[in-house]
Amino acid sequence: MTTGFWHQVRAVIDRDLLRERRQGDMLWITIPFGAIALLLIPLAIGTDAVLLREIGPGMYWVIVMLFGVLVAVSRASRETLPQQDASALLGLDPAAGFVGRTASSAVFLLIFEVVVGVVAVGLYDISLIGIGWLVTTMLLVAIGLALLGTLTAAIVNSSTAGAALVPLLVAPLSVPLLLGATQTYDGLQGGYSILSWVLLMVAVVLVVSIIGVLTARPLQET
Amino acid sequence: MTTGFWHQVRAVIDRDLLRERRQGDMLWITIPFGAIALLLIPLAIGTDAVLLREIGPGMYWVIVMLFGVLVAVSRASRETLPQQDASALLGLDPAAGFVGRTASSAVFLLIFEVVVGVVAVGLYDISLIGIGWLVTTMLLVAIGLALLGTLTAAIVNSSTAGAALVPLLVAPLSVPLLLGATQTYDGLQGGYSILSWVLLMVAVVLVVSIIGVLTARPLQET
Amino acid sequence: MTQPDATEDTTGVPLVVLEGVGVRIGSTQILRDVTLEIDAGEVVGLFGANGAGKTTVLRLIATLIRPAQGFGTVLGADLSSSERYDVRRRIGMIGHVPGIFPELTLAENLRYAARVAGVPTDRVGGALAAVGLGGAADRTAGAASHGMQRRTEFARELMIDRSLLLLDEPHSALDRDAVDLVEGLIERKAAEGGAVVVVSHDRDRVRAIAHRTVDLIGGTLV
Amino acid sequence: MTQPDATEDTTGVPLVVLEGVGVRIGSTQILRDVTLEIDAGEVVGLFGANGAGKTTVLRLIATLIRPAQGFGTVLGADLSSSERYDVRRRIGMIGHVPGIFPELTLAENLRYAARVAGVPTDRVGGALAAVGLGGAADRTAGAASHGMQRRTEFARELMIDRSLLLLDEPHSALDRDAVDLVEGLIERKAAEGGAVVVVSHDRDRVRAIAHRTVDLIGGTLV
Amino acid sequence: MQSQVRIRRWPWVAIALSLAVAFTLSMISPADSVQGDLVRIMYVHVPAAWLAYTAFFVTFVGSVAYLVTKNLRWDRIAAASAEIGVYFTGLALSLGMIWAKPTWGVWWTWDARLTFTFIMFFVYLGYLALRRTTDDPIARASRSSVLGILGAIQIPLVHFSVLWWRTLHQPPSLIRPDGPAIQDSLMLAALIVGVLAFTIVYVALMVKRIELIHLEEKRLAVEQSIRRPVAGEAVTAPELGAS
Ligand code: HEM
Ligand SMILES: Nc1ncnc2c1ncn2[C@@H]1O[C@H](COP(=O)(O)OP(=O)(O)OP(=O)(O)O)[C@@H](O)[C@H]1O
Ligand SMILES: Nc1ncnc2c1ncn2[C@@H]1O[C@H](COP(=O)(O)OP(=O)(O)OP(=O)(O)O)[C@@H](O)[C@H]1O
Ligand SMILES: [Mg+2]
Ligand SMILES: [Mg+2]
Repeated sequence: MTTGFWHQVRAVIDRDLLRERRQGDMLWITIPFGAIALLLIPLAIGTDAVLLREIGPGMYWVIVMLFGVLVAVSRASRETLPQQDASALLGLDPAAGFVGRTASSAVFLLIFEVVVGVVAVGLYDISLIGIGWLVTTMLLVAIGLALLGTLTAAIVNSSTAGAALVPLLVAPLSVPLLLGATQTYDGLQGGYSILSWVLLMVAVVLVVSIIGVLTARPLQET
Repeated sequence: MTTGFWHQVRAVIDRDLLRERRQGDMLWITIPFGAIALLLIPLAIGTDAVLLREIGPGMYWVIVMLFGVLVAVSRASRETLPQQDASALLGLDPAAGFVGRTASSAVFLLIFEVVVGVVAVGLYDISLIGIGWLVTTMLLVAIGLALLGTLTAAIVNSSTAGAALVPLLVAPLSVPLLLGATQTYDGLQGGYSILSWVLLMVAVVLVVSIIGVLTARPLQET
Repeated sequence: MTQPDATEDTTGVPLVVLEGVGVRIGSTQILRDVTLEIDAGEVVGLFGANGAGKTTVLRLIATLIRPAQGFGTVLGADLSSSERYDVRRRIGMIGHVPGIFPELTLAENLRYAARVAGVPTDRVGGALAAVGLGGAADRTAGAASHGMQRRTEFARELMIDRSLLLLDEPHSALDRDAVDLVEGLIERKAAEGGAVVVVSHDRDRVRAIAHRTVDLIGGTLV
Repeated sequence: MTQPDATEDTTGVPLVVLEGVGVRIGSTQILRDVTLEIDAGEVVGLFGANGAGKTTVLRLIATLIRPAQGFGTVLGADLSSSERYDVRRRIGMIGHVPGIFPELTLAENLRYAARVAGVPTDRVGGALAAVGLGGAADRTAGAASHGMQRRTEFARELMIDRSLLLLDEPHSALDRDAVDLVEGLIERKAAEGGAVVVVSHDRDRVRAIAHRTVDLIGGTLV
Repeated sequence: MQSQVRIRRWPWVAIALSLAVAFTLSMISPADSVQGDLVRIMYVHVPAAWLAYTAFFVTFVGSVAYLVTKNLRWDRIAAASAEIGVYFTGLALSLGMIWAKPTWGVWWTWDARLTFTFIMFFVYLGYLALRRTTDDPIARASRSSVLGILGAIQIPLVHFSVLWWRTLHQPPSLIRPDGPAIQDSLMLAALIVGVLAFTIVYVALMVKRIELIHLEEKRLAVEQSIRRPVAGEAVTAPELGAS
């Protein structure tokens, strides 16, 4: 079972990445849009370089958050009922499906974070102190948002849980991620301890992973 | 022909509103996300009341812009090929389809603006001087973004590679809208003339409407 | 209503004329050198292997695809010019996949069709009753069975008077009772001076109702 | 490979047992008091009017829907417990709408299926050749004709050894040559000690291959 | 068939000659009192920007004309002009950035004109990208014409952005030598000659580019006339017993 599990996860990841590469709207709509969002902010709130440097990192994370979850939701809910049936009858473990979809979303979110991050650094003159921790943060946020998005999509798709649950789920779980990310950055700049923030993000990721894996079957019930 | 035209437009609007009401992801995913985004910004960039009041309106418009266009694009492209074929063979005038889709998107964007606007006023202590003009701005932005989204979806329709163009098409034309909206707000606060900004927005709306209606047929060429 | 009478100018003139027409999608040639003439009152059976291009021929006649080579007219309109938009309302097509909106009820789907086609909406009830769906009118199309969705499409064709009817495997998905419906519709259309093209793999059944059959082999009619 | 042999524990025991099973979707009762037993080696024809619930019966047997009333086992697994997840891989279903991914090529679709099902991926080429799609392996499923998509689903079933095969109108969409595919597959499955349920409106054709037929009337088998 | 496309050589000569004249004049014109020799960038920067406008305006006209007449000739003109416009915009952008570093101290700033020029550059890159998404000449012409029309809104935005921005924010920079620096008649002459030279370059490039489009179309037609199996021939009868 265990070897089969990861085998299935890999198959799902490959499938999703391939579909995305062929379809390409994530890559080609969302990433440029994220970059353009960063470009619009100075136009909307004024081009004061000091102000921009101050709010730059925060805005970067807000944009990652916004697009991240939306992208993850739309990606994960992109299977029709016959497609879901076919996968189920291939013996796809619902948990493996959840993990695979999350992993492929996380890959996209990471690409998104990197590309938009490069734009943000260019536009807002963001400092990159503690690059190792920043990369860790990006990874944790990507995984966390991917988890949230996949879970959200599962809830929307399922008839047992109502779509009204979505906002209730997303806000409480995404806020700690975002706080963790921004506070880690500030901590690195100010030189104070960031450990508790990193742990907070790790905790969110773990909690959502567990919820996701455990609810994968019940959420499939029709 | 003219009576038939508006008859068709109304049929398309009713169809879209009904579909959206039944499907409901706009209501349960997009609006909550917009609201959460506004909530996250203070968390991300620090809760300095003066700073927030300064950037609040700009951020509001940036979020309206981002979501607005994404929503409009995704809504407008939510028809399968057999559905499109069937509508075409009902004699649906492409221009009527364009106007109808735009109108229903505009209704949604208006709802989005209002709900997220209420949140913004609550969070950022935004002043509502010149409420009449603000409402006008909201209307113009909703229509403008709906137009842009619908037209964009039509231009890139079906060509997967074309998806990459969405941000390219949307950004340049939404920038004047965004500038117009933020400047109108600033103008109302500062007490200086806003007429030229309102006219700028009206001009964008008019130009895109005309282009959209006149090019609806050629855009159907596959 | 404001629409021209379904059969006014078609007497004597062939309803469909294709002369050496080729169809390409991207860089792939799908049809080559297709020549076909269909007169008023004719029922033509179209046979061919899977992937031969039968559906493509129907979409070509429905004016939904432009010929890449050759020349063709349908209901008097040149297939390569924008005249074709004006005859679309008089062409009915039932394809492999239903062109209805799953979020709308069956009645709402038909009401939409009636409104766009400019046909009185009070025909909806009768049309649904005629295909045996009077009791399921308020079920959403997504909750209707495959055969019920197909029947809804037949109801649409009953409601709107078309000159040309293009049926892609009309017998599939329909039960024994409903099959009579199809055959009745075909006969009536032919008797009224319209024309019908029936694609099918069930040659015997089609030979029983068609005046003439053609085979699609190697992208060409023989 | 690591999967249990397709037919190991099924000799003697009925493959499908339904006892007074009812199915509800939301508040609608779709099936009521369905009782059915299918033994190894049997081919059962299932008839019924449009909307009678034939597809629902197939999805029930495929473990994709849980019974609301009554009791049932499939391949020894209780339909109401989570045992059913473990037998899914041994059940093949071909429904009205193909459960394949339009962005992936035919070969990629099969490779995904093979990987998830734990079957060697080198069977893909042979399976495609067997259904006559060897030359179209690299066409995306979205660009394949309806019949080609159906054939791809048959190729999937050839590739994975199932104990139970559920076919929803298998003859539709397939051309004359491909129809033998259906009958060949059914015969082989029955000879190997599996079982097949065939839903169809073409009673004569099914009677020729089925050992037994049942009618679904008023939500109940008679 | 092939002979129908006339390969002209005069455009290369015209380009070389006009650029040579413009270069000479820009070199002998005096240095600026404030900017010194840096001002010579202007003789390329400004004509490049203006010709970009011209080129995109021609694209606009070609697009409208195509939609009205449905004659593919107009589409070729629109496409060729957009491509050349992108070169010119790229030239103006990069020279502007090179100019900005010594004068403003930064390569880039959030001035409205800069932003809009940047956006315009991408819109027409998008136009060219859109054209690559389909082989079908009519679908391509129809879609890209719409974009060619929409894109033209950029021209007034770029041009007037300077005025608009000043009314809202502080002027982008202290040195913007529009007025006084061009008092010198030789400088003015150099600028005018520069614009003329670039216009000739534009026309010459257009001629060559349209020529090339013709050749490409010819090649495509030849390619398409080769009789290849139709799509359906890939599907064969199933071979039962295999697998
Ligand atoms: C990346 C940076 C720059 C960009 C994208 C840019 C873009 C443009 C454009 C599009 C125009 C044509 C405007 C019109 O006539 O409508 C223009 C004109 C001009 N630019 Fe620049 N420019 C840049 C930097 C500079 C710098 C650094 C200077 C000098 C310090 C400069 C000086 C001028 C002058 C003198 C004109 C002509 C006068 C006018 O029409 O405004 N530019 N530039
Ligand atoms: N977008 C596309 N790109 C490439 N080939 C395509 C595309 N769309 C269709 N084709 C090919 O065109 C051919 C004809 O397709 P069509 O759907 O018309 O076949 P058909 O005769 O209706 O087949 P069936 O009996 O299976 O319905 C097929 O071989 C198909 O693969
Ligand atoms: N989600 C749902 N909500 C309510 N009713 C539903 C839902 N899904 C299916 N039904 C109803 O259940 C019935 C059985 O549907 P099913 O698809 O099983 O019919 P079927 O016998 O396969 O018909 P067909 O011959 O048309 O394929 C139909 O009357 C359908 O309207
Ligand atoms: Mg077909
Ligand atoms: Mg069914």
